[in-house]
Formats: sequence, C-alpha cells, structure tokens
Amino acid sequence: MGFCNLSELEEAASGPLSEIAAASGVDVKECYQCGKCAAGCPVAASADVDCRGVIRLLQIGDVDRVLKLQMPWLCLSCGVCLARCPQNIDLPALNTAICRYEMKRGIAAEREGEAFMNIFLDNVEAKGVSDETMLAMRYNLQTGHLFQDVANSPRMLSRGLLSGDGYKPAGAPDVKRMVHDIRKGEGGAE
Amino acid sequence: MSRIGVFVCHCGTNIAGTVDVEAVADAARQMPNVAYAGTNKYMCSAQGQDYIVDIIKEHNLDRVVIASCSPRMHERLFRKVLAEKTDLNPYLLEVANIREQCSWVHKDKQIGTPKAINLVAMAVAKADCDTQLFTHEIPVTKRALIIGGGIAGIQAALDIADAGFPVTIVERKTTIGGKMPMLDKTFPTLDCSACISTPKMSECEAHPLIEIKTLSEVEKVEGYIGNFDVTIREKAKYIDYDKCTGCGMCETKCPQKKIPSEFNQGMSTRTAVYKPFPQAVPSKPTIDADHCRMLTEGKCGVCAKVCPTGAIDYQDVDRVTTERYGAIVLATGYELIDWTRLYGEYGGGRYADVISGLQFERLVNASGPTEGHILRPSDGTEPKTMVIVKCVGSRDPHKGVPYCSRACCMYGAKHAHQFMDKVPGGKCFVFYMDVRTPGKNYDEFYMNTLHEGARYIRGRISKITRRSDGKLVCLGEDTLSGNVVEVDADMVVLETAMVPPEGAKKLAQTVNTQLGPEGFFTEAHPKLRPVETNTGGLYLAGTAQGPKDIPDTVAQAGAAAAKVIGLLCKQSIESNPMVAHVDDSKCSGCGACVDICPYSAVTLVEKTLRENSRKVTRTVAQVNEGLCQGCGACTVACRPGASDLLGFNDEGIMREVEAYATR
Amino acid sequence: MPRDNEQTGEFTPKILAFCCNWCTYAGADLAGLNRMNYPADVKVLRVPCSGRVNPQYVLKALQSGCDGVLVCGCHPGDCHYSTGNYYAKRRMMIFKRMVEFAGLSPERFQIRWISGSEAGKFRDTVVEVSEQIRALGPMENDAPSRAAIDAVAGTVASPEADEELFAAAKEAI
Amino acid sequence: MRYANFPGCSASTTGKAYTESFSYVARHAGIEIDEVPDWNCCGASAGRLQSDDLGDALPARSLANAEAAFGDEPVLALCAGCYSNLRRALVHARESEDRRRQIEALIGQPYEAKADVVCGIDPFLEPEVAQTVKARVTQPLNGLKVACYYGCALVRPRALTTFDDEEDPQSMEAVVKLTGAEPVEWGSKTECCGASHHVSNPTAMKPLVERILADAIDAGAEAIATACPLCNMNLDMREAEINKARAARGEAPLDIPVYFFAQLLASAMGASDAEAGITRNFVPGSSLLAEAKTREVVVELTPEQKKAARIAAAKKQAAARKAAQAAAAAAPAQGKEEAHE
Repeated sequence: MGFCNLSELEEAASGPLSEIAAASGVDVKECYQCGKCAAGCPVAASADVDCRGVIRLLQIGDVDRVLKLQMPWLCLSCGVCLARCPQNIDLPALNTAICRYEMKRGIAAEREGEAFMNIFLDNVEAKGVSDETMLAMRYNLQTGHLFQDVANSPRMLSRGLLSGDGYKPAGAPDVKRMVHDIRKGEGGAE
Repeated sequence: MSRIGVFVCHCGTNIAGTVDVEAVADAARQMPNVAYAGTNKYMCSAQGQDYIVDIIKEHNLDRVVIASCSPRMHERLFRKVLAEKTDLNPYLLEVANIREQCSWVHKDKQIGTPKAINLVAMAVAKADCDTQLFTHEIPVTKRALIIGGGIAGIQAALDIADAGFPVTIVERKTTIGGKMPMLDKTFPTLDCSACISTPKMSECEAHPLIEIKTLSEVEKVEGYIGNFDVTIREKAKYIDYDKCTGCGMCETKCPQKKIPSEFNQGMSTRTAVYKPFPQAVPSKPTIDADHCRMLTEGKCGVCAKVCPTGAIDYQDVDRVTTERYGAIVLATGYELIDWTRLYGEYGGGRYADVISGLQFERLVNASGPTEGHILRPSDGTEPKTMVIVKCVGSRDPHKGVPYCSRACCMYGAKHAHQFMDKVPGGKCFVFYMDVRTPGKNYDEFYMNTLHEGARYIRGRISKITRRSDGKLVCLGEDTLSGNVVEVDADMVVLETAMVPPEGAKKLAQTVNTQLGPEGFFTEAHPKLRPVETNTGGLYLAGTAQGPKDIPDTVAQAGAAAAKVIGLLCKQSIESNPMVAHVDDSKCSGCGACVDICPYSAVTLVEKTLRENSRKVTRTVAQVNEGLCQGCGACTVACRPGASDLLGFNDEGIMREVEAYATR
Repeated sequence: MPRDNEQTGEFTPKILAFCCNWCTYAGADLAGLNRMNYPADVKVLRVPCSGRVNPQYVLKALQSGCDGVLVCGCHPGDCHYSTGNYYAKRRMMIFKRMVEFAGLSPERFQIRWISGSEAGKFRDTVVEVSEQIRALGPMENDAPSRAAIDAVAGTVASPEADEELFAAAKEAI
Repeated sequence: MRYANFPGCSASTTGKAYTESFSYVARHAGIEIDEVPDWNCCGASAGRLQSDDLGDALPARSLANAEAAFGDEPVLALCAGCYSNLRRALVHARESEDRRRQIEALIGQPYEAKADVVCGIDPFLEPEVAQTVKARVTQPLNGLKVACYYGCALVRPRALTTFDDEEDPQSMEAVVKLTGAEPVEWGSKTECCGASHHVSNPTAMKPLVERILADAIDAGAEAIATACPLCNMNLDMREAEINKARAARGEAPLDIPVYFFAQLLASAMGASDAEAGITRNFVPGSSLLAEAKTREVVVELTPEQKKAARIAAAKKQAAARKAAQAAAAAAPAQGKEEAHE
C-alpha cells in the first residue's frame, strides 16, 4: 500500500517500461487483471507481490516499486501462468526481463537470485559442467545461510549422490571462452 | 445537344455567405449545353420547387443541375419534384454539393466561389450524359420464412402472423422453443421461463397462419427481396403426424431407454421414439433414427405394435419442398461453448460435479432430472458450498472467444440467488472479472444477490482439482486483496460463453449474407439498421446477430417482424434503377463480373443475338436487377467494357473528371 | 486555366478525390456540418463505391490536368457492398505500382479509407495531401511521368493486370 | 531405436538412480544409447536468466556435438531441466534462420538443428519398445497405485515441449501401466515442485513439495513416479524434513516412496534393487515393490461387464419385489376365501 501521483509516474516510467516491454515482448496493457496467473503460481503465496501485482504496478507506471520486488526473482518459469492466461501474456519472459533490467543497472546486487546465478555460471565457466555440491556450499557460504541443507549432505553422501564421476568435457576451454565472452557481452551474436 | 438548367441555392446565408451565388449562375451560363441558370433563396422550399418546375417548362429543359446542399440531403426530394410536377425523368438530375463540401468548409468567397463553379461544372458535364432511368415494380410475395424456432423466431412469427401474413418456421430440432424452455427462471423478475415460453409455443402451433417445420433445414435460397425461392428439407420423422394423436404409448413402451436426454443436458435419459419434453411443439413424438433398434438393426418394432392409430412408418423419407417467400428472418440462436475441450485446468469434463450453467438450470428446474432439488450429479447429495465461475470461454482469446457474452453476469447472479434460496445455509462464491449489469432492474438484482450473501470474488479460477472426499478444490486469486484463495466446493457451475451455432457459416452462404469475425450474422448498420442485413429482405432476430439476453432478443425479434410487415404490406416494391447493365454486343462472356459480384446478381446466359444482320447464339452476362445493388464493381472488372452502371455511367464520370481537370 | 492564385501568385493544385457515397462522402458532409476548414484544392467526385473507380478515371484526371488524385472508400470490412473496397484496394495498389513505375511521384495518387464518422480524418487527409502536392508543384514537374502515364493508359486494361487483380481480389475476401 | 544421450550434470550425482535404472531398462528393451561427446552443462535456470544468448548457446553446443557425431539421431535428455533447455535452443534455432546463424556464431561451430530432442518417457511411447517392455515384465507390480508426476519442465511451455496435454498429460501413465501398476487420477501432476530454486530458496519451496505429496496420498497413490532427477530429489529427499515439520504441528506424516518411472520398469523387469538404484532412494522403496509383486492380480471389469452386473442385480431386485407384492396380494385373498365358507 502506498501513495503515488499517477501523472508524475506516467512521465518517469515510460523509459524503463518500454525497455522492459521490448525485452520481454509483453504489452502490459493486454492484461485485464483476472489473476488466473497468480492463482496458479507456485510462489505467489510466498511472494511480496504476486505476478498479477507486478503487471498492475507496471500498468500504473510504478517502476521503482517493481524494481524492489522479490517476485521477478522468485519466478520458477514453470509456465502455469502463460498456459492459462486468457491474453496469452508471457509472464516468465516479463519476470526475466525485469531481473535482467536490474542486473544491467547493478541495482540487483542484493539479490540472492543474482548471486546464485553468478556462482552457478562461474562454476560452469570453470568446469564446463555444474557441480551441485560445490555449488550449494559456495552459495551458502556467500549468502550466509551456512547450514542450509547441510542436514541432507551426509544422507546424500551415504547414497553416493554427492561424489559424481568427475566428468569434465574435453572442450572445457571452449566452453570457458564461450561463457566468458557472452557474460562479458562479447558474444558472437549481433 | 441537351438543354441543361442550373439552379443555384442561397440556402439563406448558408451558401450565399461564402459563395457568390450570382457569380456561380453567371459562370454556369457560359458552360456547354446550359440553357438556363438562376438562383433562389431556398430551392427546397415549396416556392423554390415551383420556381424549378416553371423554369423547366418555360425553357423546355431536359436536364437539371441543382447546386445546393449534399445530395444525401435533398436529392430524393428534387427527384420527386421532377417525377410528380414535370414530365422530366427524375434521373436526369444532378446535385452539386456547394454547401457541406464548399460553403461550410471555406472562409470567404475568394475560395468558395471558384470551387462552387468547379463543382457545378462537374455536375453539368455529368448531367449531359445522364439517361432516362425507369424503376420497375417488383412483386412482393406476402409470406415470411423464419429460420430458427427459438424465442426470437417464435416472437417474430407471432407478430408477423398476427399482422395477417402467413409464416413458416423452419426448426432444426424436433421441437420449437429453443433454449428458453430449458431455463428455470428468468432474470431479473424470476418468473418461470417455461411458463412464459411454452404458451407462446402452443400459440404458434394453434395459429392458422403459422406453419411449423421441425427437423428441417434450409438447403437452397434463390431470388431476391420479395421473391425468395427457398428449398427446405424436412427430415423423416418415421411418424405420420396426420394419424398420430400424441398419446405417448410408443414412448412408454420403447425398449431403448438409455439415450442421454438433450433437453436435460445429459443428466437424464430418453427413449428412441420421444418428445424432448412434455410441452414440446409439435406435441407429437419423433423416432431418433440413430438409436432406434428397428432403424439401426432392423429388429424391434414395438412402437408400431403398440401405436393405436398405426402412425409409425419406418419407411418414412425426407421431404424436400421449394416455396416462395417475400422476406426471411434469421433467428438461428446460439450454442454454448464446449468447455470440456478447452479447460483441462477445470477437469476437462472429468469431474461430474463441475457443470455448465445450462445444466444447473435443469438441476434447479422442477421438471428437471432432480425435480428441482439441487443435487450433485456424482452422488446425489446436496451441495453445501457452490462455486460459480464466470467468463468461461468469454473474454478468453487464448482458449475461448474474445467477446463478452452479455447474459452470464446476470444468470450467474440468478444461479447464486437460486442456490442460496434452495439450499438454506449454503455458501456461494462467484468468481468474476467484472460485473456487467446494464439493463432495467439488473444492477438491483445483482446487489440483492450480494445482500442475500453471495460472496463475489474478483478473479479467475486457475485450477479445479477433485479431492478424495469429493470436494472440488478451486484455486483462485482475490485480485482486490491480492490473496491467493482456495474454496473447497461441493459443486462448481461454469457460466460458459455463447458461440454461433454449428452450420451458421453454411447458412450464411446459402442465404448470401455475411458473418462477423466471431461467426455471428452481421447487421446492416450497428446503430441505425440493427435488424437488417446488407441483403434486401433478409432480417436478423436474437442471438443469431450476437450474444444477448431474452429481453433484448424478444425486442429485436419484434423489430425484425415490424420490418418484415412493412415490406409485406406493399403490393410491390420499386426496384433501384441505378444498376449494372450489360451491352450484349460487347460482352465476351468471360464471367469476370460473375466472380466479382457480391450479390450473385450476374449470371451467364445463352442469348440469340443479331450481329451484323446474322443471328448468333452466344454466352453473355445478364444482370438480375432485383439482386443488383448498384455497387459497380463488375463494371470495372469488365475487360471489353460491356458492363456499365446506370446513373453513374463511365462516360458521365469521365466527362466529370475532364470538366474539373481542364477547367 | 488559372494555375496560379491571382493574389498571391502561389501555385494552387487541382486534386480530385473519388469518394464512395456511403463512407467518405458522408464523412466529407459531416466535416461541413462541423464547419471544419480545409483547403479548396481538393474537389470530391461522388461514386457509389470505391469499387466503382476505374483506373482509367485516374489516368484521365492525371492526363488532362489534375496534379493529384485521391481514391477514398469505407474501411476494409465496412464496405456498404461488403466487398467493393477490397477490390478497389487490390486494383488501386496494382495500378499505383504501375504508375509509380512509370515515374509518377507516389504522393500524386493515394488511396485512403475514411468512414462516415471520420470528419476529422477527412479534413486532415485533404490538408495533408494538398500540402504534399503543393510541395511537388504542378504535374508538369514530374517530367517523365506525363509521357509514361500516356503509355500506361494503353496497358491499363491488359488481361495480365486483370488476372492478377482477380486473383488478388478473390483472395482478399 | 537409437538415441544420443545427453546425461546432464545430475546424471552421476542426484540422478544416479535414474541413470542406472534407465540404462538397465534400455539394455533389455532394445533401446540403443550413444553418449553425446564433449557435452557441457545446459545452463539450468541460470543460463537463460543471464541472457538469451547464454540460454541458447550452452545447450546448443552439446546439440551441435551430438549432430556432428550422430547426425539427426534424436537427443535424449533424462533430466527435465536439461530437456527443457535443449528444446528451447532447438526451437529457437528452428524458428528463425537468423537465430540459428547467431547461435552458430556463439558456439563457434555449425548447428543445423536437424536432430530432435526427447525426454526419458518418449522412447517408451514407441509401440515396438512398449511391446518389448511388456513382454519382459516378469515381476509385475500388480495394481500398485502410482501417481505419475511430470512437474513443469516436461509439459510447459507449449511452444517448447511436445507433450500430449498441459493440464492432464497421460504419457507417463501409459508407460507405468506396462509394469502392471495402476496410475491414479490426481490434480498435482503438473504442479511445479520448485526444484530449480531448491538451493537458492528452499523455505519457499517446501510447501509446494508438501502439497504434491499430500495430493498424491489423498488420491490413493502408494507411490510417486517422476521423470526428472531434480523433481525426484526434491520430493524424495525433502519428505523427511516435511514430516518432521508436520510432526511438530501434530499432523500425520506424508509417507510415500518416490521412484523414477524407470526404476518401476526396471524392477518389474526383474532388476535387483541395486541394479534399479532403489537402494539410493531416501524414502525406502524396496519393501513396497516387493509386496506389490506378491499381490493378487485384480481383473479390471470392462464397462460392458460392469453394466451386465448392474442389470443382473437390478433384475434380481425386481424379481424379489414382485414376489413380495404377490405374497402381499395373496394374504388378504386367502382371508376372503375363508370368509365365504
């Protein structure tokens, strides 16, 4: 809940809005707020504002608020919303676009989602594959949930689910180069 | 060498204010073939009319150009003047629009006057090429055909027949009445639907001027306004209605009892020889050939044995008749969208207790499968919690249709009211997108339902799952609070979208009119000609034209009837003389005009012609002046230039162009 | 023929607008009813339907002294005769290609859809087109086109063009 | 049928049991498996979050390798996450020639997007394979009630996947039926379990898992079958924690083993628990399968048979009623006779 002057928002929002719209291919005007997306969304209940709310805020131009939300980062891209939306609005794409918009401007630094993404990609960049155990441990260290899921580690170990066969792609260096270039925005495309 | 008279109107100061009318008249006098030019304060006034008439006689003019307001305003009036007060053919008249398109849009005479002169010059040039045109009388067959025997068709039929004209109702099903008798009560007054619709049905049956053809479909329509030749196929009923007394013995004895009843929406069964419901009209049974053992397996014949009048006739065959009608009313109604194909998230029909609104109507109806007790189809228990989902199919371009079905908000409220009325202490949740109640006493009804305790939740149900205890778990969002909500319902009613009935497209082609993008018939003008089509003599009633509720349907049916009566009252109608005309000597019979005509008014015919004093038989195009609406598309398509449009002939337009370009 | 305005000496173009009786002509009347103001360069020629406009009329206009031609009809789908404007559209598009190929400046021949309620759109169209043509100057400026137009005049009713036209038109409905 | 297998990063860790059971079944069902050479991580959710380019490039590189080695041989991705990512790259490359070229530039090698991408279930939808499996089922899981769980990545979004239905798919059911087990109808088969966030945000994801387990049990399922290492891990491993939490709330535990569908096939085809990787399950799964194999085979009546039975019953009732009426009618009649005398 809060106060906002719509006539001022209109002005401020136009830039970011059109960028996010272009990136996601979603026209928020299409949405008539039936909430079928949120109702089926696995994370709506645990989100600060659900996916319908995200679109609503974009509709009224409250971009600042949107850029502070967890919702876009919580999105699992499970596609239930898209599958059932009467207007065929690609919410996962919209959420992704919002996350990228934040990352591009470095305003997502606090986001655990971004931290996870980076650790994961470092991992892939280094090895060509992702080592889930390493991943979990580094993530927990970096984000400070030290003991998250440690309870499970021994159980996984005992079932031989942690070891792995140490596979490393022969072309790991190529993968490294490719991932590096794209992450640095020097990908072959465009 | 024609003698053209130019009459320039001052229209008070409307024209004279920004056009120097005298200068225009002077200029006109210099134009070729102009024998007279003069002005008058109000050309359309009685005095102005007399002035025109006198001058025509005095100067024996043979063409008239009137420079005044738009022809859309007074052309008809001036034609009438020529026709009634002079012996000049009314089509030897041109109107130069120097008011709407000149004096009113320009500031001063510097600009207005020369433009007016230009416009007059163009009119004069065209007038010189005008030819005498003659309307002819098209006889009107004083009978109306109504396609579809729902409440719209019934209302139209009664109104037309009461005005004294014979009417035929063609109904696809075994009884007239359509969907209305299936409904329990009608909003907002809650009067019993069958009680008000079935009397009208029997009134039709009893009416001396109404003929009812059930199990029938229109196969072919030829001709035009006033004279449609309609071919109707009346399917075999296997019962001789002249002998049948409707005693119902056959129904009680028919061994084939397990056929799902269409009337009760599959929630009860019927026999193979059956009447869909007691008050059906005609009140005589028919044999369902797909399920009758005699007709499918060739053994049984019980009904024939028990029939006291020997009316059963297994050898019965379809009857095809062709008759002439003056007007046709399309009242083909609607169907409900098949949600089971589209909404897997609602169980796709796997859950017996997720039902459609029409099924609920039958459940709550005293003559329905449960005698009016609201019971779950699955286990026959009374639901304590009911969920109503609106806009199922409607406003859902992704899965259903993009439009709003208009009636659902109201019958949704009605269903909520009926549930809480019949199930004391019952809880009813209505999931809605918007509540649309534009209609007399509609919003009052909705508010009342709210006060009775219906809980309206603004949001679409996302998913319905069935729990082992039989509860239907409905997941939705209350978009107003932003909470994801869940209801453990005993029964769910889906208010499904109205869609065009199967076969509408084919019928549109048969009667040669258009369907809108949604598949409903298109009216001639959304506001000013809502019950006409662009095809003369073809009218629309009810949901054939688009989703609407019963009050609107009946109103529109009455309006359509009025239009039909207006037409049938005439002994004959005047044909529009401004139609395409083919010059046989130039026509190559290529048929380009036949392909391009939107009214199928042009046909290729064998003609014996006289060509350089020899008789030859050739295929040439022929225009049916009754069907031709005078659009002129064919004239442009015609390569040899044999086809021309009377009243807008090629030479006239060319001269008009030239007059402007070279001036 | 006075090609230049006596007072200002500036060039006043001759533009002919073929308007269908049911939509654009009504729109023009409405513009008058609303006392909208627009240049007098455009004169309206009333036809029952844009489908009635024969390419030859347009040629005739351009040949015999018009500086620009407009063909206006109901919006696609709204034709009073249900399909006339589809034919007009395809027909005029093909024809437009032809005359532009022949060297005519595109602005000199335009096709617009204006409904009976779009008085403002009619006014704007007239203003816009007359400005364009004023910018172009008299037809004589399109040196090559005049000759070419005459050439096209010969071919306009060629069977090939028509075949293409019918195919296009059929597919249009 | 030959497939180019894309093992994915979980094949040798969380998905070990899937790998083992699947290869056992493949061996015995005539499914031939090549391994995609020099394959790399598909990028999971991180790749496509970073950028469309990375989201396409990572999977495309492996697809290109597969294509180079085995031409248009279908690429098999056992992990639903990998399946989804590989298909995304494939669809994008097929959608537009420009995109395909861009992708080639990104991965620095040719990619024609010839080969299709299939998931673990698809091979068994091939009639002949299904036949072989049916024939090889020596220890049927008679009437074992199984809830087939698809999750999201296999069935959505429609533009990417090739599944029969978004809301109520039936393919896994068809495969599981081969073992003699009985799939149950249930509501959560395509609900997301949140696995892709199970590292970054486990707390928010637990309720999803709990709901899925609860639904399965409520639908009368004795076991859950999955077709994805992540889903499987998420359901199987977290069941204990969830039950701990439930116990604290005084709620009954949700007790239901979670198998890879391939484990059920393998076991029914006579694989030892070790061979089928069942020993790796968190929720012990051996005893249930063993017990199921000893069950009576229940013969499912056809609708016709059911109807016949109903009619017979009805007739019997009717007869009884008639008899009763006759008796009732007889009694007073006798009375009259007596009166006459």
